[in-house]
Amino acid sequence: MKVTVNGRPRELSAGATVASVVEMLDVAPGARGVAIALDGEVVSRGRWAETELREGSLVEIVAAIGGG
Amino acid sequence: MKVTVNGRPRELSAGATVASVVEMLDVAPGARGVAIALDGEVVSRGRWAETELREGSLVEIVAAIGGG
Amino acid sequence: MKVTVNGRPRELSAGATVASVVEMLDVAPGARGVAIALDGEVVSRGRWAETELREGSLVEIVAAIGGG
Amino acid sequence: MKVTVNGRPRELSAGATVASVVEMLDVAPGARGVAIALDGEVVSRGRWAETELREGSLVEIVAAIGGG
Amino acid sequence: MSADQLQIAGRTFDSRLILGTGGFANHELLAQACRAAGAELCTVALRRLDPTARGSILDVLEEVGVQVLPNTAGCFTARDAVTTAQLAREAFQTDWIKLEVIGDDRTLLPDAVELVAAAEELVDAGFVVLPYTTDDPVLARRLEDVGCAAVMPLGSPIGSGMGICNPYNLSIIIERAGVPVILDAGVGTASDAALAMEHGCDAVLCASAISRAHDPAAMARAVSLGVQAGRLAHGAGRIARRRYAQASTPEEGMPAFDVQGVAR
Amino acid sequence: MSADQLQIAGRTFDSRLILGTGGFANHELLAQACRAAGAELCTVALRRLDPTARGSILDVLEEVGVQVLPNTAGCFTARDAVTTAQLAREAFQTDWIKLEVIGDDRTLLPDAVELVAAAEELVDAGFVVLPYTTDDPVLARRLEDVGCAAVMPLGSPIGSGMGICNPYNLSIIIERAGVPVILDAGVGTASDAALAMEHGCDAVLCASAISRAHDPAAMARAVSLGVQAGRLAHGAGRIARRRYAQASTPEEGMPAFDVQGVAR
Amino acid sequence: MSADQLQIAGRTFDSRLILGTGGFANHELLAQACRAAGAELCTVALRRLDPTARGSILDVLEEVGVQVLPNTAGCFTARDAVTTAQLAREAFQTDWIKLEVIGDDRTLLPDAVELVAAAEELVDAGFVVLPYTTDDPVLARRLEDVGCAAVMPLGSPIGSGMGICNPYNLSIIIERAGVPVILDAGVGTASDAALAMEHGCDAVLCASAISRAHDPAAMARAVSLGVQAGRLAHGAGRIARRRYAQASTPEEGMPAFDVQGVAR
Amino acid sequence: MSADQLQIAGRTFDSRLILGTGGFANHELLAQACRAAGAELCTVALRRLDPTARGSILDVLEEVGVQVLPNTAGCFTARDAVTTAQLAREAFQTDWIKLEVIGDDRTLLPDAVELVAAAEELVDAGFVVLPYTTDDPVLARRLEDVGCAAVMPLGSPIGSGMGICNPYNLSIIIERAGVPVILDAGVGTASDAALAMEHGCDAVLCASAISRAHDPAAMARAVSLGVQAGRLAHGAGRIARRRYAQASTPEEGMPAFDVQGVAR
Repeated sequence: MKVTVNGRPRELSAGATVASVVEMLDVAPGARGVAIALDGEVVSRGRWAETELREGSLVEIVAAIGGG
Repeated sequence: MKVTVNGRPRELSAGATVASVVEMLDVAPGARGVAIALDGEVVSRGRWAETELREGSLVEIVAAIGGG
Repeated sequence: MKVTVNGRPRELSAGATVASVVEMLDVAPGARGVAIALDGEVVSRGRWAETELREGSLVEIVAAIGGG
Repeated sequence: MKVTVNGRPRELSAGATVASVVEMLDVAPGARGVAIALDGEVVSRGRWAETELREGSLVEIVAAIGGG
Repeated sequence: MSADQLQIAGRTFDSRLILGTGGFANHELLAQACRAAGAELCTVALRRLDPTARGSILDVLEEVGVQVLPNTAGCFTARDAVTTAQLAREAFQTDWIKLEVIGDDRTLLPDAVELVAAAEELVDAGFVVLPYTTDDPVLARRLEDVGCAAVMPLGSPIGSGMGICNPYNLSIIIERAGVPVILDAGVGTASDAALAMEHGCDAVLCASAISRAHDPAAMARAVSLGVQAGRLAHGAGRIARRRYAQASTPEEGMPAFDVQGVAR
Repeated sequence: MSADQLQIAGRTFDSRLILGTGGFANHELLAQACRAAGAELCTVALRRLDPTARGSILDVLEEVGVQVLPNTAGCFTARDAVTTAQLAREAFQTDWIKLEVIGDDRTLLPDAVELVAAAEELVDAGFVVLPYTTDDPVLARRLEDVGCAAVMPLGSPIGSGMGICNPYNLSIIIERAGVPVILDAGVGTASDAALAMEHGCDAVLCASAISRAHDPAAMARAVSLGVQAGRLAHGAGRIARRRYAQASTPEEGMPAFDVQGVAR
Repeated sequence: MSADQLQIAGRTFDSRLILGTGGFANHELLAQACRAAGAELCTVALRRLDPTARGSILDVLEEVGVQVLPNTAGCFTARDAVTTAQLAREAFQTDWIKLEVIGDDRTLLPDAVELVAAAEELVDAGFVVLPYTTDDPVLARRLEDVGCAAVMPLGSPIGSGMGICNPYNLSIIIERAGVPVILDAGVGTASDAALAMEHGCDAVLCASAISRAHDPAAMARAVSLGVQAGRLAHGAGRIARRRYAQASTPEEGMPAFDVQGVAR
Repeated sequence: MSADQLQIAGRTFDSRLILGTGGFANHELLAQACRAAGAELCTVALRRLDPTARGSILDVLEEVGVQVLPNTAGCFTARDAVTTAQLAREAFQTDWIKLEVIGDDRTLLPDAVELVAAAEELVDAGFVVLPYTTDDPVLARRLEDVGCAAVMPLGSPIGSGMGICNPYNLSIIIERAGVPVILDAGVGTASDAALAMEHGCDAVLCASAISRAHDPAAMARAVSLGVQAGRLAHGAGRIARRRYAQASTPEEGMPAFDVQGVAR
């Protein structure tokens, strides 16, 4: 199915989860300062594995940077 | 009936209108820069005579002063 | 003799006066806003004709300009 | 003879010296931060004993204070 | 200067000084100040009718020949400001309203949130809204976006006479405004008004500085001249500021009076 | 305003703006600026005669009807300033001299020591001395004490357009001066001139701000209006500055639209 | 100074300088600046994960031993700011959020309306909200009223280095605040920070002035000393300003060296 | 900071804060302030000996371990200043003199003419002259030219606490000075001292701001920190001032939460 991850279109197999995306991006499982929003709602780390994406899902994976 | 005119309690006979209040206050009919709100709604001059007050009505009669 | 007029060396015949210098510079006799210093001392217009220069004299002829 | 010490008239015996004045004021001989002017001229400590006052002498004895 | 008119919502004015009518000791001083200022537009307020009051300020202003700009002074909520604006429309037969919604009775500073809400509602109700606002450029932009006919940022609090506390913010507002910018509040004397116009304001509103001056008519004239001076200067293209001097008198051609061996 | 004339050394002037004639692109612009400013007194300088020059500035000023105030611009020593003043007396048939003795060609700031020496000598020689000075109150007092007819403190360096860098010093000079105080140098635009007059200056001298503006005539008019505005404001008794607001609209008599149990 | 600790929402800090971590050329310079500033609290932001990035800023901050204050930099709406705050809570396991909702990408000034809405929503969601706000006292009061743990007014726009453009507004905010006031944005150098603390701010947040200085560690130390200096001065009771001088050296007891008839 | 020492006439100092000893309620408070300030050099004055006085200030200063810089406070003429300097040399066994020649007892401002005369005479007599001067760059240059070891321009009048009234003049003095520039007079609080150092002053002299503060020791420490902060900031290379904002948080990488057709 087609989803958008950090602004870029991605093709994922049906049943893909938030965790699949994390994996796809090579994010270390224990990476610090990382958080994810799926279609505008935060998905806590504990629910990455169980949360499935759907056609057209918008995934934002953010990390800490220097700022303000 | 009991109404409040410019903050002061007044006793009016049933059927009293906005015009009655104007009269009561000795406002010249053609007085300039005068406007009236009844229970928070403006009553245009043309409707003073026909607009009746009710028990507990709140009448505000305002006039122009120097300001701002 | 050698004199300096407004910073430039000039050769004048003996007996030359302040007036000769004025003439040499083509200054109209009645020119307005003009004054002359000879060796640091002002020479009033009335004395231009009688005031003689000497070897090495320093003549400054100034005129009005826009300023300050 | 009559002299003025720090603004006040004083009567001293003839032959009085700067040192006599210092003594008169009870200034400890080794007092720190003290200096003396006689008639507007500084008299260094070494010359206090030999420097004589004269009729009308003006003596200023100054000392250190907190300032500026 | 008639070539250089102030335009607000399709109306034009020769004078760029709007006079506030509050604080005058009596109607005569107000009339004198209006004339001295050459004012064409004056603000007025609404308060509970005082049956004992003799003569309306409207008669004075009519006699002087100035037009009226009602305000909503004293309102703390959008709701009260809207009702007051509707009363003003009825009382003065004008859609123009100087919108004031304050947040605080010690500073009389505008309440941004209530102000925007009131402005939006009044614009929708067909009013020509001139909002008294802070010097916040983002707020000024929001007010323009909701349809206000002008923005009236403060220089400093009403009646404080502190002039323009933050010229930077004022200039940012002016740079980006698509509607007239009228300095409102804070003017203490003529130079404050001149400065505001030099920054590029389209007009200045002045009340206390004139009405509470020792000589209101003289100060009215002074502020009016200040506004004209600032407007002209704004258009005349001022010289740049420079840290060092630039001679106004040419340096070349200086005479040299001294000469070796010349006795003086 | 003819009741409120500037008096210096027994001469009176209706205009409190003295125009410096340096920096104008041509004589026509100078003439326009003189008229726009309503100037009565203009400074001029002396430089080595240029035989190729066509037409004297004096003809222009005469035609416009302004009087001439010669200066000693460019002099670094008391000696040169005194000689230049004597030349000016001869050239312009006036005892009045705007005395300038500068210490430095980058700041063009006055040299206090040479200035006092020159002022003393010129006063003794019968000149009416108007010294260009710093904003140092002690120096201004000294110049008055040696007999100067006015003092001309700077607001900021000549041609810098930085306005009045130290209003505190200027106000101290004004408080204690027994002769007219004329702000000289630093004015960049009309509000600077208004501010100087509000501080209590008796007049303002302005050159570069006008002559080097994009539109000299417009700026001349602007500065002239600024001077008048500031003078009037100074006499009108401005309101005091206050940290908090003071309502210009009365607070009593506010209507109350809300009532328990009234549906809206 | 441990007796004089900063308290926010029940947490205490010995340092009153909060360091912004944006703008540093690299992590090493950031670490040096943290140490030089003696910072205990640093802001961080969230952006799309960059898979190529090596090493997290969190490791640097942990090593230095500072705590993290996430911000919502870059958000233009209450909605985005709230979502970003929720992401921050997840990413950094903290309820603290420096709330930024800007109205404009050239001035980066806060949008009052969106800011209040976001603050209200986040407070309800259990966040400890520290809002970046304008210097508008009424807005600051509103933010406190909706439950913010501190207010963070700007001195001037982010990164502008213009210091405190309107000290009057800042002091009004401080006088009336019931929560800590932290100057945010505008600091350009150490004296700006000292001034803010002298006005009575409880702390200062500084980013660009340090991270973009030629020598960030030196400037970090300078600003830190400035904050301490200003805090101490605020408590020490400064002398009043006076127009005239007051001698620091006693005037009595001056010797008089001159005397009639004494030759020198 | 020992690498960054102040050098005057061949002597070096670690501290860039010179403490004036006038105005302290008692010797104990003076001693505390000296320690809190970390002062190495303190000014002292001479007055007619008071036989009743108990204990010399010199004992206090010696115990604290600071060196003495005598002044000529209170002198109105070059002649008195020179005599006072000679007395000081005798009393304190030092050639160093802080030269003060004032023109006026209300402003205590220096008299330029007498000051230059006294400086010249004292330099010829072998003194190390540190003159208290106005902020006039030409006068400062003259004092350097006659051989002064430093120049000590005022920020504002002695004891006024008005800080630096004319930063422009101060910066011009600093740009062109070949000797140390020490801000003298006007400091009211720590940020004034920081600002002076940021402008490039080599040191600050502070008396009343400390001695007359409610808590002199705390203010001494505050001013000392302010001097250090300003010195460091001066060397750290501050960011430029800019009218518009510059984000400290990168703008790229902002997440986008909204998407067409996604229900929330």
